[in-house]
Amino acid sequence: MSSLLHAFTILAVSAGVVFFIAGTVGLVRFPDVPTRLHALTKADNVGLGLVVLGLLPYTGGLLGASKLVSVWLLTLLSGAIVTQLIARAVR
Amino acid sequence: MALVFDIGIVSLLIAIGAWMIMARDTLVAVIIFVVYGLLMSIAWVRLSAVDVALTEAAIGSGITGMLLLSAAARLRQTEGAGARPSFPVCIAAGSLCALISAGLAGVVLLPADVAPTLAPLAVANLSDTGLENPVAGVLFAYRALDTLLEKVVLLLALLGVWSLGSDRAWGGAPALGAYVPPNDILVFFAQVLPPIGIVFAAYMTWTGASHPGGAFQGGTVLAVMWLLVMMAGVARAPPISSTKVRWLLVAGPALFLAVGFLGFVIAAGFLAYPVDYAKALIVLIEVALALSIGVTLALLAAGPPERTPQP
Amino acid sequence: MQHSEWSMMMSSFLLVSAILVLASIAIGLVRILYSRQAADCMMAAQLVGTGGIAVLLLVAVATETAPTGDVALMLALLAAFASVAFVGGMRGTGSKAAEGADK
Amino acid sequence: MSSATLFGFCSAAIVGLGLFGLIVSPHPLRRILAFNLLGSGVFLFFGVVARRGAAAGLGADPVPQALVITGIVVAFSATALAVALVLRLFALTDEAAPTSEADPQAGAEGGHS
Repeated sequence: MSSLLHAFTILAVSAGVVFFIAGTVGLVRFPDVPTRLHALTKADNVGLGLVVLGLLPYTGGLLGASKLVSVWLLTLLSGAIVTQLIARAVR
Repeated sequence: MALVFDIGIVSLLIAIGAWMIMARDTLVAVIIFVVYGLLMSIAWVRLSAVDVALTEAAIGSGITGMLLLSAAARLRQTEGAGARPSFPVCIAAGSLCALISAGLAGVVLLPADVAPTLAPLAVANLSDTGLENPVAGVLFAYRALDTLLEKVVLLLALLGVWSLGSDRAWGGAPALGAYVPPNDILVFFAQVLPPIGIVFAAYMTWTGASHPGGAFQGGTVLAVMWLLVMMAGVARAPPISSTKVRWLLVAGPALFLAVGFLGFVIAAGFLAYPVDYAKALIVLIEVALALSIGVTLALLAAGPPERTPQP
Repeated sequence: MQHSEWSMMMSSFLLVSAILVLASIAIGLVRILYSRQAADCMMAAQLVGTGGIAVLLLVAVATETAPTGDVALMLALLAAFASVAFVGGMRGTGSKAAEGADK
Repeated sequence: MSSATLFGFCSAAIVGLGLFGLIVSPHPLRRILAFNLLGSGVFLFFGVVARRGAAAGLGADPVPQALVITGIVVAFSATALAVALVLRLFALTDEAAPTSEADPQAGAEGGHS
């Protein structure tokens, strides 16, 4: 059981890191503000979600796990709203 | 491998600090300051100081950043006023500061043979307070006088800020809403986030007795949520002459002081707690303090009154 | 024996992941804050908030420090607030500066 | 090298940087910013002392931690007061050039009016 869980964590966290790196590549390479905003929030939020998913087996209990999931949900919410705010500010 | 990570975060912190000093634009410098505070809380976690990490994230970056940012936005026109000192002066100042840094680094390199610590003492007496978080024990039991006086300092600072308003505006409200032009998304955000924040603040205050957290962190989250609501224009800033606001401001310190004097009657002396009720009293003080800290910090960040009071 | 080997490997893996995310935050920050456009600077809190939480969680699990879910929640809340303050600060009075920077 | 030593070097560097910024920055707001940086370096130094005092099953000595928490809150209140002073100063002197020599005069003027 444990090696299967380890494999799951390694898989999810690696995927998360790839999304973070992809987000940064997008941030560096994309030509204008809306596309960069897109790269930053979408990729990083997926990256954080995957990292949280991968770390869930280590949280030691339902409370810790739900805390991590709510961190991710909160980031999603604020990411969506802040993106709108920034995009309107430049329009 | 942990050391490699530490080297990474330390060099990032130093680079960001240097960048903040050198940045040409004050607004950008303030943004870098906020980023620095967020990263600094990771450094505090690495130093096993989770209580401090929470405080740094909340106060060090969040509310200080908002305060400095609104000031920088207002002083936009004065940007570029004054010139950097001449090159030789910069060199002299730079070498002086490098010398001080080297001295401090020397102190770090040559530690005492036995690191001074009060941790065993703090843990040994913790059971008398009924708390499980040693930092809360220090703040509210061993050094309660410091914490009480700190609350008084906060109130004095608020009095100082208020007295900097113009004579016409005395008794009026701070003009916080003017800083962000409100729009529907911001209003939505200011309606969705505060309930979450208030639950989290209550949790922080409650959990502070046994886990990292406490009245400071909880109060700061309350302050931040209130500031968000005021910035979005969902609720206006209260006039500083409001009796309700003033009661909230003094509730925490007053209760703390009352419990302190009660100590003469029911315990060993000023700010001493009876062993049986220590935890209950401390949690009660923390709840009142969290409310007062929230109101005080938010009003400190909102600044002096600027709207003339309505009759 | 095998268990400790696994956890050693896992801890190294998580730390390497944390370093990679930290590096990508650093590069992103340089890109954002050197930009001539004001809107790019407003993204800084979002970038460091999201990435910082990931770094924090990875490191806390890898080094088995105290549970840091609360710190992560605090960072998420405060990063959101800071982003709003950034938008206000860059836009509230700095409209002409922002326009100037857009060119 | 232990990670506490590493953070100790970091605190030394940040204190130096903050002090440098405090001396060379022309704008009062930048000086407040630099002063906050300086303070955060000092706090970090306390954190290193706390980490080295880890004992009795704690990761760090709680007393310096409590000092730092108090310090952060007080630093914020001082910053708020300083920012209010600077804003008032600029409001009264109406875009007067805030060179370092003119500062005390401007302050005195503000006090009289």
